[in-house]
Amino acid sequence: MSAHAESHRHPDYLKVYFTLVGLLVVSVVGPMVGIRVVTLIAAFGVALVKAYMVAKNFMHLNVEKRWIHWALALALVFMVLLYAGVSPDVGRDSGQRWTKGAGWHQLPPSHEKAGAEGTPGAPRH
Amino acid sequence: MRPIATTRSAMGIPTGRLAVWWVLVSEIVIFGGLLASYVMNRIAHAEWGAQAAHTNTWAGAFNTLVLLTSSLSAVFAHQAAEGGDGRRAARFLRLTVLGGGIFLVVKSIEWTHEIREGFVIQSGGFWSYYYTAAGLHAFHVIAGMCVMLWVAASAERNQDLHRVENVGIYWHFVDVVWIFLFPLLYIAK
Amino acid sequence: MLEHFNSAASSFAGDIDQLTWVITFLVGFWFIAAEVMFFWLIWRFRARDGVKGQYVTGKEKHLKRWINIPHGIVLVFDVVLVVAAVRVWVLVKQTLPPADRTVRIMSQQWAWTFTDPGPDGQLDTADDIRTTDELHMEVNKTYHFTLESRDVVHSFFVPAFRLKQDAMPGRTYTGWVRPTRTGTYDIECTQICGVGHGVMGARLYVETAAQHAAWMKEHASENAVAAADAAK
Amino acid sequence: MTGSEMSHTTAHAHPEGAHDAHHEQGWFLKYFWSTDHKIIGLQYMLTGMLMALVGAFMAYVFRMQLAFPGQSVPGFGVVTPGQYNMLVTNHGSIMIFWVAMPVLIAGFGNYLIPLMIGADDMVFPRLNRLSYQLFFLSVLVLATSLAVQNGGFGGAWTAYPPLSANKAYNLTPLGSSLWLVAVALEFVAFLLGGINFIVTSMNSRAPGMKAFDVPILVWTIVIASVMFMASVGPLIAGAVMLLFDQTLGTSFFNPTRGGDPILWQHLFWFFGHPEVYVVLLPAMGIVAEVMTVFARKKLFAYKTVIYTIIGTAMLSFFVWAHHQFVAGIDPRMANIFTVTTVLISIPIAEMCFVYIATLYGGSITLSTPMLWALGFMAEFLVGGVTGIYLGASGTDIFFHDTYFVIAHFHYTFFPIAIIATMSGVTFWFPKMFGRTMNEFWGKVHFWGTIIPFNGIFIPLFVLGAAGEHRRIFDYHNFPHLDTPGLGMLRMIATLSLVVMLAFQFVFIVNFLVSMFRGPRAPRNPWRSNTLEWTADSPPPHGNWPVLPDCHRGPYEYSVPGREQDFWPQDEKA
Repeated sequence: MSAHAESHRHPDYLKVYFTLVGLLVVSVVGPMVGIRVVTLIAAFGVALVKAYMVAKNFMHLNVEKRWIHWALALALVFMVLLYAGVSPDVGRDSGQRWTKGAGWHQLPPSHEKAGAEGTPGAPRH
Repeated sequence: MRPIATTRSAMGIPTGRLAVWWVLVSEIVIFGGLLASYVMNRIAHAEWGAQAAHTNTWAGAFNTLVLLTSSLSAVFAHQAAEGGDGRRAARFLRLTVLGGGIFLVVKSIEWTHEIREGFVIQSGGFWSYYYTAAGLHAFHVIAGMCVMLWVAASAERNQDLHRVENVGIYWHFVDVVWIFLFPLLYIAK
Repeated sequence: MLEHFNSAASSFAGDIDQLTWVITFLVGFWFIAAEVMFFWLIWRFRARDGVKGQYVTGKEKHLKRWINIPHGIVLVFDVVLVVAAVRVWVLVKQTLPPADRTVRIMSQQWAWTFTDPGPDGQLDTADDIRTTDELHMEVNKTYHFTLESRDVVHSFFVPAFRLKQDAMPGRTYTGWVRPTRTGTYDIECTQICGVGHGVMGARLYVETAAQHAAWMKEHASENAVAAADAAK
Repeated sequence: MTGSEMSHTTAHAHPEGAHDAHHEQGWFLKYFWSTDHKIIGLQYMLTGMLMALVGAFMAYVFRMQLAFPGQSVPGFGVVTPGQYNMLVTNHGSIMIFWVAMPVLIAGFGNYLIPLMIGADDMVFPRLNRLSYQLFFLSVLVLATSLAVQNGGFGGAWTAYPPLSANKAYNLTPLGSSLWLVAVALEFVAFLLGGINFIVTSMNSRAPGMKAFDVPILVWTIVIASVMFMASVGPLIAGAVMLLFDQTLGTSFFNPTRGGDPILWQHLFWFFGHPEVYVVLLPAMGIVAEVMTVFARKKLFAYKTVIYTIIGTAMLSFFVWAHHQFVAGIDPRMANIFTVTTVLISIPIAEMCFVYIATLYGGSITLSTPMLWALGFMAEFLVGGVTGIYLGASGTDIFFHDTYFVIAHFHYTFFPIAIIATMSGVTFWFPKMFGRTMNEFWGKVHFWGTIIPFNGIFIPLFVLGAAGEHRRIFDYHNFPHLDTPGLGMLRMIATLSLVVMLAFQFVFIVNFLVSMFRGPRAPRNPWRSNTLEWTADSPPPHGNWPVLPDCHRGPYEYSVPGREQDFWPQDEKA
């Protein structure tokens, strides 16, 4: 039933696939260099490229109606908005006239006592 | 077998595919909300890096490869369905399901190891997000596999071949989510 | 409006009362204008025999004016409103005038604990005065307060001060207030905090310098006794 | 495939007898397993209205406790503090999630969207049925949460952690988790329903119906569904996180172990504020339909209305933190959110102006649906302007979490969930049941609701200005609030509530009697334009023997040069 005017425009999926695998190798090997900038680019920059390639070629966004792009982009924009509105509170140790307490930077698990104060199940006095 | 309403297409996109796009909009904000929360916490908690070091990058990378491959077979299924070859499409769909299965097996082995080492969901902020995000993703993988088996069953009889593309779009989205989860949970250390 | 029910007992209470009036005039104007217009139209265009409705699309310039001009004025009112509101907000929540004294406010299910620095003016010394559900302040002194919570979210609200701030567990918040009128006032917890939320009140005593000194002296001797006990 | 779908396809070929075959299926299959959008719409609507009675009973109990503290409430008994918290929490949750949402969006949406756009059903009838079943399940889970050991959840509908996350703090280990599960299930039900509404309205419009020929109500429900979909995601993720905090002991919101409770507040209000507009927009849609019909007027500036709806919808995503001004967010952020909050008055004011302007030049009949629609406008304006006190950060310092807030949002939610709903129910009743409601008792119900409504909430504005804070079961512990004058105001509010609830029985009786005994309604009793009035009353399965075409916009009333003052959308030029 799907009207496929675009059926003759199938890209070479194998080529796309091997490019994706190549990028995967980059994103695993890149961080091994140990330079922070390289890690970030290899991990997240490459992830963006991979996601773009999957969306474009496998999900066929390249031949989809324009407004579908806008709907998906709008959802992403709202998430950026959420991040922008929330991170000034959650993503920082202190701000104007407030600071977070010791609990914010918790200790590694081995240092934690079972049933420490505030954990569910702790007996209340 | 279905209302006339379902066969109309005033927007020029088949009804099923249009619905899948809207499902993806809602999925973007579900994963978006979780990952945005994770990222802002991760940036604020430098100490989580030491925890993330305990994750198995190779398992994550292998799973990425598995999902990419299953995505490839999903587009082949779509191509076959477009050509009207339902049996071929069903075969590729089942191959995709197999990919999802391998993904889940690798994941469970990985989790078993981590839990044995004492890193459970209660072991602190990083692990809470790690298990929740990956678990929510795995839940989507399972849901996609179930739908795909159902679609494959009807595609085999050359019925409802348009569904092959629709379930494929969903599967690629699950793939895209993993493409972001992989660096977020495994690589950033 | 607010001053009718609660005396304005802090330096910024007057600003908030004034802002309330400003908003009342701004929105009151629109509210009355819209309701009058609305009911007048209902009355004016009630169904009458032989009179058909008019065909108006809303594109007519002379009619569209009736929407666009008020709309422009709303925008102007909005600007006034934002400026007035932000001015008060900055004064109460963003500026921090130098403090004469600092008190610590700790909230928990379902009580307030106030720590006054005592005669030496320093917190965390032996002469600190800790009180439960009772806060004593000296009039015309600028206070800083730090606000914390032991368990769940509480909210520190003194209607007479027009001051409210939630106490978030895991965070320490610093605020300020300058009491300007002596008297006894309510302190309320305005954030639901469990079964005892309804009993989580406290009393605020704003005292003259002499009264406050007397209160402090009384408690300083208590402290000395306690310290002596501890030494034994 | 159910039998209903089978018979349905043949209905298109349109031998008249095909509909009769449909009636042969069992009573259970017809009313509880149906995929027909009209049945599902009525299921949603009636479930929502029954839940409204539950929510109203809760309001009655806690208002009685406030007016006569400590005394036994007739029909309930003595209210303990824990029960009081449970009652206010569930009153809020029920009225928003189980009344406003199902009645306004799912009820009217399911019933009217296919009829208004000239389709025979929703595009995914079985998904639609699943949506209602999940919703019904959520009702059962919510009911269970009230009955379990230690009682129902009492941490407010906002469910701020750590109170909601830690059973040591809320003392309701089962109740709080079940409440959360019920809310999450309800979200999933509305996601499924929303996808159906959006896709149906986009794709299945009658031939000839362009985007700007669609009735405002369909527009508003679709935009509300999109908004719901785009805002609820983070809260679904948040609900999973909170559920894990409750049951597994994770530390997402636990401040002692690296979590941050304020994150939940953000996730909640990122959804919570758009949610206000999610329910407001369909109400505005109903009012637009009713007002144009009874003023015999074209909607003033149709396209402007659409643009203001979209503008409001977009802006409402930028304002959420005004619920958290004093909650410990960074005070610099509050300034940004004040600006965006006040900005939202621009599209909303425009929308109200346009609605008022629609009355200009009309020929207004004050029938019962019209009274409700006009009542909505008059009362909603109060809710709108009092919101400014709360959106302006400076005054919110005082008004936040006082009874002023309660009065404000009831002046928005009550017009939305009750007044606009009543307008819709009385307006479409002839279409839904094929019979006419009694006008006289309808007007008695209107005045018996609207006057006590103001009697309830005007005193609450005053109490809020006096600094009375929310969710307190007894004000004896606050000497400044425990005065005879304020006590009198509380009593006036409570007595008004009792009077208002008493008048609801007028509606219930009128509704039931009219449903079975009312005079038969013609197809188009209100001489209306939109397509649903061209179907039989009530429409059969499949709605029309031959689906209609669309030739013009929905509001062509009093067109010059025509004998009739209305011009149905399907009439050929």
